[in-house]
Amino acid sequence: MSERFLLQRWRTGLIVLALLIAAFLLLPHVYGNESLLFTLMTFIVLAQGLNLLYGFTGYLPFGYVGFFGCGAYATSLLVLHSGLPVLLCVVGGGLAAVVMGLILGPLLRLSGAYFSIASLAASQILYDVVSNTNLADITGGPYGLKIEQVYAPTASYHTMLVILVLATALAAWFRLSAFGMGLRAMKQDPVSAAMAGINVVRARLITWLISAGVAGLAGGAYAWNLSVFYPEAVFTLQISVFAIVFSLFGGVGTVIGPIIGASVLYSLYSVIGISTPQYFQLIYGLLIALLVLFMPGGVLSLFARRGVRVF
Amino acid sequence: MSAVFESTLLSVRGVQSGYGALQVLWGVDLDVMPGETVLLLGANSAGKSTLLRTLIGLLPCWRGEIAFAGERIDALPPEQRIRRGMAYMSELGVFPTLSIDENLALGGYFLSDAQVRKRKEQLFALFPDLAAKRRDAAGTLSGGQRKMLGIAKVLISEPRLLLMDEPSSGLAPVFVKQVIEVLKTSIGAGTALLIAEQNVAFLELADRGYLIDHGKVRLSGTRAELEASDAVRETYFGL
Amino acid sequence: ATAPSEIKIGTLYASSGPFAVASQGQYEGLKYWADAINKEGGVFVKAFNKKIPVKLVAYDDQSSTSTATTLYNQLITQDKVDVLVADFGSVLTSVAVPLAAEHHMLLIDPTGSGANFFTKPTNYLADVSIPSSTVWPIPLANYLVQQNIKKIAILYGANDFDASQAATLKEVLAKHGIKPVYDHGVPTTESNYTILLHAIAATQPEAVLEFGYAPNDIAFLKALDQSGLHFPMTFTIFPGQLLQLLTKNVGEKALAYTYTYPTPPLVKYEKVSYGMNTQQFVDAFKAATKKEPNFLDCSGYNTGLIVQHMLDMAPKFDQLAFHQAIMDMSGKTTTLLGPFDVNANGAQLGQPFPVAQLQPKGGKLDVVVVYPQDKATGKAVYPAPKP
Amino acid sequence: MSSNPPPLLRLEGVNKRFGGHVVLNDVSFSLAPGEIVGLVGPNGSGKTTTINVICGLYRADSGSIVFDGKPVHRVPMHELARIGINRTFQVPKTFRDMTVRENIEVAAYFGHADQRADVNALLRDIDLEAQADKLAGSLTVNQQKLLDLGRALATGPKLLLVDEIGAGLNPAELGGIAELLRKLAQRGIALIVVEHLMAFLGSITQRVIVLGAGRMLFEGSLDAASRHPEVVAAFFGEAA
Amino acid sequence: MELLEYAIIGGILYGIFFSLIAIGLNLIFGVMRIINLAHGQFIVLGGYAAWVVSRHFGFNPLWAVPLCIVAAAVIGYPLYYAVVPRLQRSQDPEMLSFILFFGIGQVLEAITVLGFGADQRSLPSEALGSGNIGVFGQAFPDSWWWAAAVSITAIVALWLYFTRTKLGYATRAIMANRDEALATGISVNKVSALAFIAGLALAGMAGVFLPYLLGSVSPDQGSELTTTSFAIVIIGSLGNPLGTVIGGLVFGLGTMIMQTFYSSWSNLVPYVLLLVIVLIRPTGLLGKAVRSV
Ligand SMILES: Nc1ncnc2c1ncn2[C@@H]1O[C@H](COP(=O)(O)OP(=O)(O)OP(=O)(O)O)[C@@H](O)[C@H]1O
Ligand SMILES: Nc1ncnc2c1ncn2[C@@H]1O[C@H](COP(=O)(O)OP(=O)(O)OP(=O)(O)O)[C@@H](O)[C@H]1O
Ligand SMILES: [Mg+2]
Ligand SMILES: [Mg+2]
Repeated sequence: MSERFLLQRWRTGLIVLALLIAAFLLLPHVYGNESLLFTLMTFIVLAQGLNLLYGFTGYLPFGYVGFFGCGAYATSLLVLHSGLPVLLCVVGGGLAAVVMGLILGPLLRLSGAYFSIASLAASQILYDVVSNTNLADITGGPYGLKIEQVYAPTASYHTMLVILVLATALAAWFRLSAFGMGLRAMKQDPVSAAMAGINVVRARLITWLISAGVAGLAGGAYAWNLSVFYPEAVFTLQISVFAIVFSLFGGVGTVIGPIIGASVLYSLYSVIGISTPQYFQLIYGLLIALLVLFMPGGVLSLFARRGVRVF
Repeated sequence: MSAVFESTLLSVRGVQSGYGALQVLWGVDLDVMPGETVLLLGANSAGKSTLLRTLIGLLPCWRGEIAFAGERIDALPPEQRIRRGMAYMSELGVFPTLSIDENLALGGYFLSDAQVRKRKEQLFALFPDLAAKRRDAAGTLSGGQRKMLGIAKVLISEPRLLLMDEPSSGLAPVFVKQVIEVLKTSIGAGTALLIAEQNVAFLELADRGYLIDHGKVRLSGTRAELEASDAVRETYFGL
Repeated sequence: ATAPSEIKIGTLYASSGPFAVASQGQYEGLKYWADAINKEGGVFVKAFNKKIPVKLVAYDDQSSTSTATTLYNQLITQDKVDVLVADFGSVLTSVAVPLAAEHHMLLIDPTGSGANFFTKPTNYLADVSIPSSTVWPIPLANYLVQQNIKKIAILYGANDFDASQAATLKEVLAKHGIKPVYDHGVPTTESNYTILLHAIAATQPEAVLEFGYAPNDIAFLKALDQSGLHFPMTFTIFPGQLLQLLTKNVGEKALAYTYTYPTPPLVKYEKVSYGMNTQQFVDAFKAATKKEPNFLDCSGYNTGLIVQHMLDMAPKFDQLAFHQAIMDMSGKTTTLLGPFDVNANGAQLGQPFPVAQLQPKGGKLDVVVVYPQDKATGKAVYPAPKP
Repeated sequence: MSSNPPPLLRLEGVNKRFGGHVVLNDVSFSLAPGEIVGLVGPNGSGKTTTINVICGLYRADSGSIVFDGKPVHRVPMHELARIGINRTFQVPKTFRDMTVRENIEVAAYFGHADQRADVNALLRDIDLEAQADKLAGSLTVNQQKLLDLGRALATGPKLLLVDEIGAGLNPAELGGIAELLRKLAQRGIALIVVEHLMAFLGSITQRVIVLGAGRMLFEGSLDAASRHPEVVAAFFGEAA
Repeated sequence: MELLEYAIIGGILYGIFFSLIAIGLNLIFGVMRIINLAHGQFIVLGGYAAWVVSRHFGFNPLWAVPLCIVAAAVIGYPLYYAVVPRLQRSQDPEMLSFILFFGIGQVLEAITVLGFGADQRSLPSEALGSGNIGVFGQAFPDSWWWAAAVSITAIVALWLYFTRTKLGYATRAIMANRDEALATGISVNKVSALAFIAGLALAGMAGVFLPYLLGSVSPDQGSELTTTSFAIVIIGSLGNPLGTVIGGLVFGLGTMIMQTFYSSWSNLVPYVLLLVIVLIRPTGLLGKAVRSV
């Protein structure tokens, strides 16, 4: 890659970041439903975080929500017991997810569907443990948690925006750095990549931890924004499924794909939910099926087909 | 001329093909007579494999005509072509998760079970390595053993026209010889062969050959003519 | 201020997912109320001293909390509804609680009774239909003590609603020195009870109490019916709320002689201070919708009634006045669901649920209240006869 | 074989088994820098497995492998690549969705810590300059083999294991490859070349090791091998 | 001890039934590399088919088994041709199928709700015999035995198909290498369509017994069934029907034994087992390693 080309791409990255920041700072003034915008950001972050792992290593974690829930719980428990400022607690949520990622590191020995389902299993186990009545004294068990004392929708909104920027910057780094090129090589042929001198195990683990951390941070900010929640609110499989569907739809392995995918599909979801609640699920399902059939390869394939190199 | 054409087993006229936007074949003309052995020569990436894939139907034929035994087949799916008596051996392919027995059974997809059984024993006699591992997954075989299995898999159906992509590559000399022997007996049995092959040993087998260059036939002729041709000697023997 | 042309009441329902059945029942009750009141020209609003038609703005949250969050916010910030009514159940209500407080909206909460919500005084939350699930099992516990039933097996779903009931029950029993012979939580999604029943039977209990959601109760009762096992006393929650659904699914035979908390319309409040009494509502609802109402229909309707009462009492048309009106009517109002009594934290303290046994009579199941004494309509058959 | 300079690579009693099947049985040999050794034998005799064991893809069940004076049989593959062992694959394994140039750049970046390989020179060496910006997946199998070689070279190996690179090439192309391999040896790279094409092998080395059913049947000159009865029987067939 | 015995026999019956629940997913994934995220919804449809047959028309619910096979053909054939060839022409069918079948699952669930309402439906207990059949003194409802018997029959049939028929080899060949299968002369589309239909039919058949084993059927059960099925398939290893049986047994036994002794942790069982098993054997219990080089 020539220097100029790289520079140009970094510039693209900065533009994307600037646009994101501007959009989510301005949108609340145009459209007052901040919760919707917040949830939209959450899903963009999750789609992006998933993209970091799946798009760059080919490991599709069905249980991605596990890190999200882990972050949500760690953040809330820190708020309840540590007396630290909330922002630090959110960071703690991210760290907790990273630690969880480390514990689950051996899953990376698996591949394909085996990995996907094993990560799902791990997230289910987390959920079952957290929500178990026997642990009610520690985790709140089925009764959930409440951190109303720190409830601050606007601050949590801005925190999520920062996380969104971070996740996007990470994706840009993956896209532009040698580390990212190594990941792409590993994704296509791990044996050959090892023979190219790449420490496949370590690079994969790093990516996994980064991806986990992003979800953990998102979970922390999300818990903060909700402030009263039951375990299913932060562990529901729907979150994984949405993150996967959104990022795949946008186009993985790119920076803007997950952003576009999540924005388009989640906006559609909200529009249908608000305009035609009677047939919400039916219309949404049909729409997704049709979009896939007539736009296989995701939104970005539309550009790629016209020869545009997507960032 | 028309009498010749009628007895032609495979007739290829002006075939163009490629991958997506990339055109590889730019109008190939070629004939194979029943029972004849025809060699496809050509440098790396000349389009030999692409031509074979187009003939069997794995790649769509963009333009031109392919006729087999007097019938247009260029719009048919591979299975229909194979049903009509063609067979194709790819460069690398076997079914790694299936046992050797099962791989062979699929090679004779359109044969009766009894026929498959009989042919299988004949082939095992030729390739004792395979016989010894007949219940093992093909995925555990070495590179050359896979190649043998690939060859056995297409030979089993005794097709009228056999398309082979580099049958000898990766085989030890002893097996190259065997393969040539087997192919000789197949010719005896009436099978026509169209082989993309770089091994000089195969020239002895050929009746005729074509030299493919950048997706076109640059030259064609009998074995003797080819051996004498400067173009062939240049690309093929590097002289 | 000038009077609006309509009063916007915003709410959510779930058309799919685990809360769909209950949520839709509740929504239908509310819709029935809105239709009925609009036929009379609207609801009387004291602040404007006239009747104004109501308009329900309702979205489908599909039982998802994240969707519910955005939709509650949509109701508040975009539709700018005048009255905010929560969806069914604690899970879908939870996300609305801080949101409503933030926007200074009074959240009318029909059935979200998680104890977590009611921990401090608030102007923005009022549980209007059912008491916190933590108080539900108190009469049941007392009944068991009174009947001198000592070997008790408890099986509960690992969720707020069920686990909190089990916890309360055990607390009361413990005061009387009773320790359950079997006490286990099961996952909320549990649907296979055959093995569990055998484990329970092995402890030879005199009473088996199963706290679950409707699907749990159905699966539990069906498994019990098919297992060939028999217990002297069996208690489940949902026959008392969704008797038709349970009967349709498990059959009358399997329900015979089991116990439950009967709720309106299975128990009827004849003397009410506001709106129709229970029987009148049942008749009116049947006439209008051709359907037999269940408890959730009643609670949806009751929610409408409370809103109606609130509006006809509040001197000003704002949320604090609404809340004050609710506080004012607390303790003085009885509706088809019974006494209405909200405390400063927003919790409902009205009539605790009695205990009833379903006794077969003339091919039908009779709901016989057996406890407390002053409500009792008959005597329990104990032990339950073998079929 | 001179004994003064210490060998670059030394295998000592290497064994490898799959299930009950013994694939390598007591394989021992050594190799000096810049030396080319041909590894031949009938199909399934264990040639590829030998390479797999040396490059760290498989772990030998017993025996020792010493490279540059250090035991390496427990060193992970990417480490081996960085200290100078590399290989090509019998079935080429390229990064299919990356361009030819990127394929090489990756290896140059990650595998070659001290001095950057000259990517353009490498592309010239493997004769893929014209294809530099094509996706690797769109190359022919033979071109992919060359690219595989390029990827290996980009890590600056001291020992290169080449698995049947000649198969499927026509004689003209074989000549080019032979020349390249000789050039590499002159640069001091030791080569183990697995090959069935004797003429090709003969044009680059005289020293061969013959495997038969996992055992070393013969070690010595190619000419002697072709006269060794056991080798002839196993490899060229009775008739030869 | 008696409890343990009961849990073991119950676990076996329940596990066999869950093999049937999962096996269709395995078939479709193995052959087409399609992640049928709507698998659970198809199972639920089977449950409603049984409900219609039994409560609406008053027949024995077992008639829903052949009905499901017919319905699978009627739905599966057009669905296959509408969807799968398009998917397979795309760059990454596996990941696209994930989104597509998520959409299809949503549609199916919505249709079920619109058609039947969101509430639970169950079947008359008597229809499959209201008695109990005992083994080693441990009695289980007749319906459990029926479910296990039908499951075993279906799975054995599938196994014979895979290992004894050329069509079965062809199916596995497609699983292994689609292009090579085309080149071998296998009618890839027909064989895949057949597998697709079979996958749906097996899901539907499993659904018929759902109301008996799980008390009732309701539209929202789909996604959890999909998840459980995935766990079972992976425990046993992909593409191997026998593996799915073992996966089902492991799941059934684990759940039932755990339920007996530590019920509140019981739904952890399949997932813990899964993790342990795949970490020890990364391709499931019956997974075969194929060399990569
Ligand atoms: N799957 C593919 N996608 C895109 N292009 C391809 C693909 N396969 C081959 N090509 C291109 O088509 C051209 C012809 O390739 P083909 O495989 O037919 O050559 P060949 O004559 O068989 O060469 P070889 O002797 O190396 O096997 C080459 O330029 C190659 O890069
Ligand atoms: N991973 C494996 N699992 C099972 N058997 C294996 C494995 N790898 C190799 N084998 C067996 O070991 C033997 C030697 O294989 P190897 O690939 O080393 O042969 P080779 O000498 O390279 O042959 P070829 O010239 O055909 O490539 C073969 O019989 C093969 O089937
Ligand atoms: Mg070729
Ligand atoms: Mg080999």
